[in-house]
Amino acid sequence: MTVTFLILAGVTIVGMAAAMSLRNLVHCVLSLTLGLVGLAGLFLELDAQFVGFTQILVYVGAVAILAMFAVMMTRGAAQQQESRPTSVRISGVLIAGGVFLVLAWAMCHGLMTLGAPVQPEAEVKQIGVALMRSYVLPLEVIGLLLTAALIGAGVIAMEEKRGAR
Amino acid sequence: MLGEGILKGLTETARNFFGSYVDDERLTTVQYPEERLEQIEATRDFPFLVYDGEDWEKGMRCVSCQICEKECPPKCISIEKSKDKKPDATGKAQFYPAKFDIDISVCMSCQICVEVCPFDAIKMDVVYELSTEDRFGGLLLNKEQLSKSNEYYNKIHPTEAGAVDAALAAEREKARQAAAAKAAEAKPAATAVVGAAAVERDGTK
Amino acid sequence: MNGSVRMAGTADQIFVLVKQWLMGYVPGALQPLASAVLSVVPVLLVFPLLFAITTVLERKGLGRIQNRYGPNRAGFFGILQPMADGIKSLTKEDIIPRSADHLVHLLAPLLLVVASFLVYAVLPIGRNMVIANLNAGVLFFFAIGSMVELAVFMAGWSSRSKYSLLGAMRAIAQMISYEMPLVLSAVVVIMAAGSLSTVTIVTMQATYTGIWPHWYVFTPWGLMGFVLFMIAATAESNRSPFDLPEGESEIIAGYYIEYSGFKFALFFLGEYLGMFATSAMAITLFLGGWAAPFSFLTWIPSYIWFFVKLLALIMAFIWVRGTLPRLRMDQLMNFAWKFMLPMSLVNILCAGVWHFMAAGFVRWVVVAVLVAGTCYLLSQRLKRGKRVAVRTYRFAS
Amino acid sequence: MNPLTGYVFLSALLFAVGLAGALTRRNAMLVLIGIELMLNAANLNFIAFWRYGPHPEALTGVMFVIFSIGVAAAEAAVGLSIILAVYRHSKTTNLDEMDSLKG
Repeated sequence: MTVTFLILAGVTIVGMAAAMSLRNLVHCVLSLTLGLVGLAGLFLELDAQFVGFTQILVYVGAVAILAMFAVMMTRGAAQQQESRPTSVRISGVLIAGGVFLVLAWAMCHGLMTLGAPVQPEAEVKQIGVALMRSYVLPLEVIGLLLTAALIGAGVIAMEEKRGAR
Repeated sequence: MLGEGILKGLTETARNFFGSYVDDERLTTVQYPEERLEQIEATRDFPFLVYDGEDWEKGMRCVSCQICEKECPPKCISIEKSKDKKPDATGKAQFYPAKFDIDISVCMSCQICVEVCPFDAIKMDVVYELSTEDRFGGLLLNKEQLSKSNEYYNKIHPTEAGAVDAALAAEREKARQAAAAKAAEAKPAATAVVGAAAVERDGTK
Repeated sequence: MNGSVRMAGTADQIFVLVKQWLMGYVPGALQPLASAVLSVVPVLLVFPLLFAITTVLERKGLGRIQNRYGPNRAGFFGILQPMADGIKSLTKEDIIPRSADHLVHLLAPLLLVVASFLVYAVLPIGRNMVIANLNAGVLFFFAIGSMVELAVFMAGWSSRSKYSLLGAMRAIAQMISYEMPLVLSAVVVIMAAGSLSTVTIVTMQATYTGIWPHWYVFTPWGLMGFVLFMIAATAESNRSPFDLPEGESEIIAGYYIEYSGFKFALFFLGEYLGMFATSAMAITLFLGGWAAPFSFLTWIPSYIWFFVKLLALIMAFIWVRGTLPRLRMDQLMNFAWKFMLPMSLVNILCAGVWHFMAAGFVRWVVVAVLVAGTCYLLSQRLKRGKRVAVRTYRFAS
Repeated sequence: MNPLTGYVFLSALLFAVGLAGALTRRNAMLVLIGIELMLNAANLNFIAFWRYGPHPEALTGVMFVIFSIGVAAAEAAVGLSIILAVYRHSKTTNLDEMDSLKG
């Protein structure tokens, strides 16, 4: 439990909580970005350099910008007042709190018995070799998935032609 | 081939770049405070008042007719007519402007005041370094600042001023002749009147 | 002979040695902190200085290209111009629009400058002169570089001005479109070097056959990759001819129109720092980093070579800016998606072919034909349906 | 305290925050962001277990996270484009108002 961990954890939690509770959608996305950067920092703290940088590249560079674009393009709807009944809100928070309690309880009773941590080596080269040897099928599948998602997203978001229904 | 035009453009700019160092003809920029372009004769910017002779107060051509004040599109001229009359350059008693202000920060250099002036009293100047630190008063010129001699006018716009001077001289000459003729006529006319009266008198007789 | 080599070595490593000597005076507990400060502070000083030099060089160069003098008043030949500009921007009033989002408005330029400075951490400026030799250095570079888009969006959105929002949208669309060719054209080098570490990539290029260096730009795929990388870098740093996001004649200054004074200067600084960083990355990936161009020139210190190459690329940027007119939005997007992206993908394929063929003349010919042929086909496709003719103006005479 | 506990605890907290957001907000965009948060919480778990687990050399956790990030990116792209398409059709991003099956 180092100071770095505490700071990064604080940044992450504050960012994420703000992303879920702020009123202005753009502020939500910006604080989400803050939380994701904090999370990337946590990955770096855990010696997973490659994953940390990938996290920043994909989430900050692509997903946050994408969300931003979506927010700007649906601006007409953003003005509507958020007025969900209080009962729904309270029950939602209660369910989330319950899930957290269950997870925390499981943690307290489950995983205290792990061995002493050894410094793992996650050289980028090893990751590459693993991707090309033992994980080559998932890699292909994810490539296919991303291509399908790219085309699909383009088709869905494309302007519908008049009369072509 | 893709990029052909880009290469052409790049060679052109490179030629400009190196050419500007060897060939001074290419550099057309005038380094302003040290060197200046000669002004063409038709240059104009802000109006000034012309006076004849040596003393600006005495020789002022303006008779405070206030036509320019009325015609000025942005209303930058403000004139106060005098109560009394003073002799002008030709010695004739005339009204004169008690106050004559032009706010050249408002003036748009349209030259309408010059066009409408029947006395050739207001003309366009060519000075341009007029910047001032006083934001409100610095560009509000009064009668004294506006007055400039006819010689100055002849210097900045020789052709135009020559024509104006000639026209004015002709007019004054005509006025003088008319006055002289009148003066000359006045005597015979007076005798004629007297004569007529005498005739009448005679007739009634 | 030996002495001169050692002398050259000392000159080459002078900054490293100075740092070691200074570290000798630092108590043990503070060593990591002092080391970090000693590595970071020179970078924080040198590159803004380079920014100052570049602004005056750019203005003078553009002036000469257009047959003007350029700035020549402040100081000898106008070299003090950046100082005058700096003082001016520092003393100017800092205006924030009333309806702006104040916090985001303040954070945007800071994020831009911080992100621009962060990428210098992995750029090797000379032999043994890099702040952090990361395993995934190239990835770090692109990851941090992508944060610039966020700063641009924050600036554009928080100003509450239609021009800045338009500029930000244009900038983001452009940056996202060109980020893909940028990364993909860098992939060929990563494939060849087998490493994501910038230091390893440069070390691999710092060897010689005879007098000729092993730079990646001297291979068909390397040359193509370099060209693609530089085009994408121009677009990423919003420079002419890709300066739609801040096109002065259309949307005034784009996303930073509502900024003034020091914040405006920060945007300027961040933009130029980004340009230097991508240029330095191009040098690192394709032009051999700090390596000398000929084996008999290795006695010149490595950092000097780095900055010579950097200045050469900056000159190229200025030259291109002085030459090309601004692209239209559809031309920009067409070029990114219909030429740059397929070309960089084919380029990766070519690099693969190169890797698996035996070294020799045949490999050269095959890969060169592949690259040039694809380039030709794609450019024909790009030109299709377009009449290119000398434009005549009816009333020009 | 075991460092692993801290990470897992944080991950559970992030998951709960994401869940609460997805359940209480009714803007489709924010629900999507909440789901992203839960995915990220799981990623943190993977990395933490990889780092402090018995077989870090197997790289399983890292691999899982890399694929998870890929899937999340695809999900975000498709999800946001669906939101855009729905918005274009019914002029709302409010989930409660998207209650009509008729096109």
